[in-house]
Amino acid sequence: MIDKSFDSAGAAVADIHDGASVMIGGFGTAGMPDQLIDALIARGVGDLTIINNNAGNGEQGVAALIREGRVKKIICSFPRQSDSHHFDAAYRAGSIELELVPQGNLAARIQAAGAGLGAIFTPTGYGTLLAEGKETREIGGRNYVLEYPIHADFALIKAQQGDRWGNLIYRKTARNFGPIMAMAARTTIAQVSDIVPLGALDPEVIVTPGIFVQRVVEIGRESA
Amino acid sequence: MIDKSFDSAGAAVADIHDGASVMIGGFGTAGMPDQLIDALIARGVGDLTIINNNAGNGEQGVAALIREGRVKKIICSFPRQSDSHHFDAAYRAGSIELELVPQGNLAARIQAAGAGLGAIFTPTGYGTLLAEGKETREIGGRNYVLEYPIHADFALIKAQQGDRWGNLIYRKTARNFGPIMAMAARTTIAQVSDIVPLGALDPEVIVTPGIFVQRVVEIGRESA
Amino acid sequence: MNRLNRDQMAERVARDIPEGAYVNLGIGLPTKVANYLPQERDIFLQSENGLLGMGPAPAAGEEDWELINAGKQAVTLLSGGAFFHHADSFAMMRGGHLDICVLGAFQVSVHGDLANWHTGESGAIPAVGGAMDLAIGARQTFVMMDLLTKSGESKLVEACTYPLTGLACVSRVYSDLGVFSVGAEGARVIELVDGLSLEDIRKLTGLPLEG
Amino acid sequence: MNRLNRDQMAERVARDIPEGAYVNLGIGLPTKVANYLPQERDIFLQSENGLLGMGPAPAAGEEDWELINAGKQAVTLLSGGAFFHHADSFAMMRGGHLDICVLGAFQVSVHGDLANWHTGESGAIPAVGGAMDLAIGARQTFVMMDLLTKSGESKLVEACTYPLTGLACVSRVYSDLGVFSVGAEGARVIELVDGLSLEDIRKLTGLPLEG
Repeated sequence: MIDKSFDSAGAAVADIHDGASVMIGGFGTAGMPDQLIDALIARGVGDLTIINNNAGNGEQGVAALIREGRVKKIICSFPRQSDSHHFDAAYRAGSIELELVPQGNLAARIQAAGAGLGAIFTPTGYGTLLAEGKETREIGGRNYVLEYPIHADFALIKAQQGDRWGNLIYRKTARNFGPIMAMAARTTIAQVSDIVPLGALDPEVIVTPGIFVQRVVEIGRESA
Repeated sequence: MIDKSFDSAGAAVADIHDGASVMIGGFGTAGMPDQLIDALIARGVGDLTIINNNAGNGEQGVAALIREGRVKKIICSFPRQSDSHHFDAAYRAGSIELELVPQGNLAARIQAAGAGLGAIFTPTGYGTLLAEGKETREIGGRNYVLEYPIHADFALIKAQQGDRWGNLIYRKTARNFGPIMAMAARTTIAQVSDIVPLGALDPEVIVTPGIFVQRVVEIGRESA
Repeated sequence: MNRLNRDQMAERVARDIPEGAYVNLGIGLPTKVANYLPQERDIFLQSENGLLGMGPAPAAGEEDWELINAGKQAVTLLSGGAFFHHADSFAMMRGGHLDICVLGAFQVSVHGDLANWHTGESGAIPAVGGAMDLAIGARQTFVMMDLLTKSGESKLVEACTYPLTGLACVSRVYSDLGVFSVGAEGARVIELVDGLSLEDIRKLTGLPLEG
Repeated sequence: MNRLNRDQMAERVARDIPEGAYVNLGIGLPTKVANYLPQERDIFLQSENGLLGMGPAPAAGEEDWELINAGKQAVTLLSGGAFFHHADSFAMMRGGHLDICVLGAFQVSVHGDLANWHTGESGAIPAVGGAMDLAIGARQTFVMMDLLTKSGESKLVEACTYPLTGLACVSRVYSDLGVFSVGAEGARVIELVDGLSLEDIRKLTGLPLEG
């Protein structure tokens, strides 16, 4: 019997190693897998490459990882926010590397990784600083930039419900990067509000089929 | 008030013109929009480029379009079937052009069109007849073939339920190409078993948001 | 002269958004446009973080922090709205499915080039978000901005000096002083606020604008 | 010699599919493998047309023609299964998420090249379906075939003469006469049916096979 559920966030992240690349779901705080990130901080590993839309808000989640000095590089679209002071400080101190990616290229590169593409010609960024040095091509009268897939060793995501086969459904705009990151990482770890019995999720409404999810941890609604 | 529902299949396809490119959903007969195809046949236009996984089975759907001589070119992955005699005859007579595309490249090229990519490096077909003459590239130690998006003037698809804004849900494996074709065509026409009131479809389970659908026709369960 | 305030600018943009349009209002100032869309028109607001059919802000105390917009503000979903993941959301933009997006800007060139993501100052922390995708993806990109900087320089320019967001992507500029079309043919005046002449606007912008 | 029939071949393949594997059984002969997967093992069968967790054929009269497999046969869905669209389905294959696929073949080379989609005969109507995607996408591609053609030629070959489906993609060949590994190191015999010697198989295949 296959049971992908783990008893604790700590157990679920126990093999994330120094130097790992880690995708982290969430847009702002919606869909941020806080308990998994806390467990990752508690593990004490560093030199991480983090892929997230933002570079942390306030004191939680990605911000806390940066505050604790665990992040070597961040790949994101929107690092600068009113409460991104931990990133700002690290960036100004030169202690964190930033790869700034337009959000649509970020999503498309993650999706390309999950789908096994080698590279994509994307319309976004052509003629801007963010395409400097990159291969470009005119196709059908429009200009495109060649961008490569973003793979990761791990993805930490948050979903609403999961089952022991790893099937997931999400809640409202907390869905955001979860489904595509699950497809792009070698090991996807989902924190969910509830683990439900196999068959409880309607096969028509499962957003992430279990093939893309290796571990599921129930966090509960109150603490999530 | 926006109401994308049409009274009849005939009215919904009334502007499909000679020479149009038309994506048609379905894998085998599952998800085949038979009533829309019948209406298209009744319109009498020809020189069509059809994009479908197959090249028609038996006497219905795509097979009937081919039988009636309406198809100039078909882009598909699996034309040869036990009951694909209308395609077989047209192909042998040289009266239909075939672009044979591996099924994953077909899906990826349709998805690329919907997503606005200029081209993709895809792993499938490298070193085979189906990549002859195409640009290839080694990326990260693996070989890829450059493939271009497939756009269409129209997509004819079949869904289970729709609403007046064009939101759709599908049924079982009849989903197949519907969601990605809806994204890749300029005008997407969906035949549905039921048009339901706005708000009846749970926003978490809508598979194709209405932005990708221009027309919805209720066919009813019996005849569908 | 009858300079428009921000709400009046938003109202002016809203007037040009037709029924049935799929629209993204970016973040910041353009989100005000939503307040002026007539209730009787079905207009579909998209937010990059995965929703279509965005409704107004919830009542205080009713916020659901898993139902937010691109500016991370709590919003609601209209009946008929839908949720989807990030790749599908950006496919809507980049695949040309959005009719209109409305963005703020540092500068817009007469040919429709847009600069709105980066001041180019050394030491500034850059952040682009979805701006580049929206700018080049939507069928029409409207810019909403004050026409002049605080120090009186025109933000409608012959060529942008700030780092670009996208090339030849803006079609209209809605400003506090007037509405302009921009593009391959250059810039033209569509309308000016009461009390401002074509001569005045040429002086303010330094551009040989025509009506 | 104890030549395996098709059901025995299917049973032999099934023995090598571990619990938890995500597996695609293509169309035709390999679909028989499903009949021999032990009930007590959770094994996830994927079908290219958009389902994961495929169950056995329904009882006669219970067919739902919107619940079919890649071979267009009526199937069922296990509890815990899911439906998805074609791009996601092929992402499962091409993105390396499937552990194993099992395909038929016209020829397999000792280096793992596969030919299974086209005889190359002029006038033949070619059809590829998902074969090329599966062959190069799954982490392991198993081939299930008779080792010899009807006229006695080996289908395990030094180099394929039929048009290729994929290069260096097959890792194992399950045949009526034995099981072989193929790949960068060339072909090796894993097991032979009772009554067949290494010498015999070398003669039959014309290949310098080792055990």
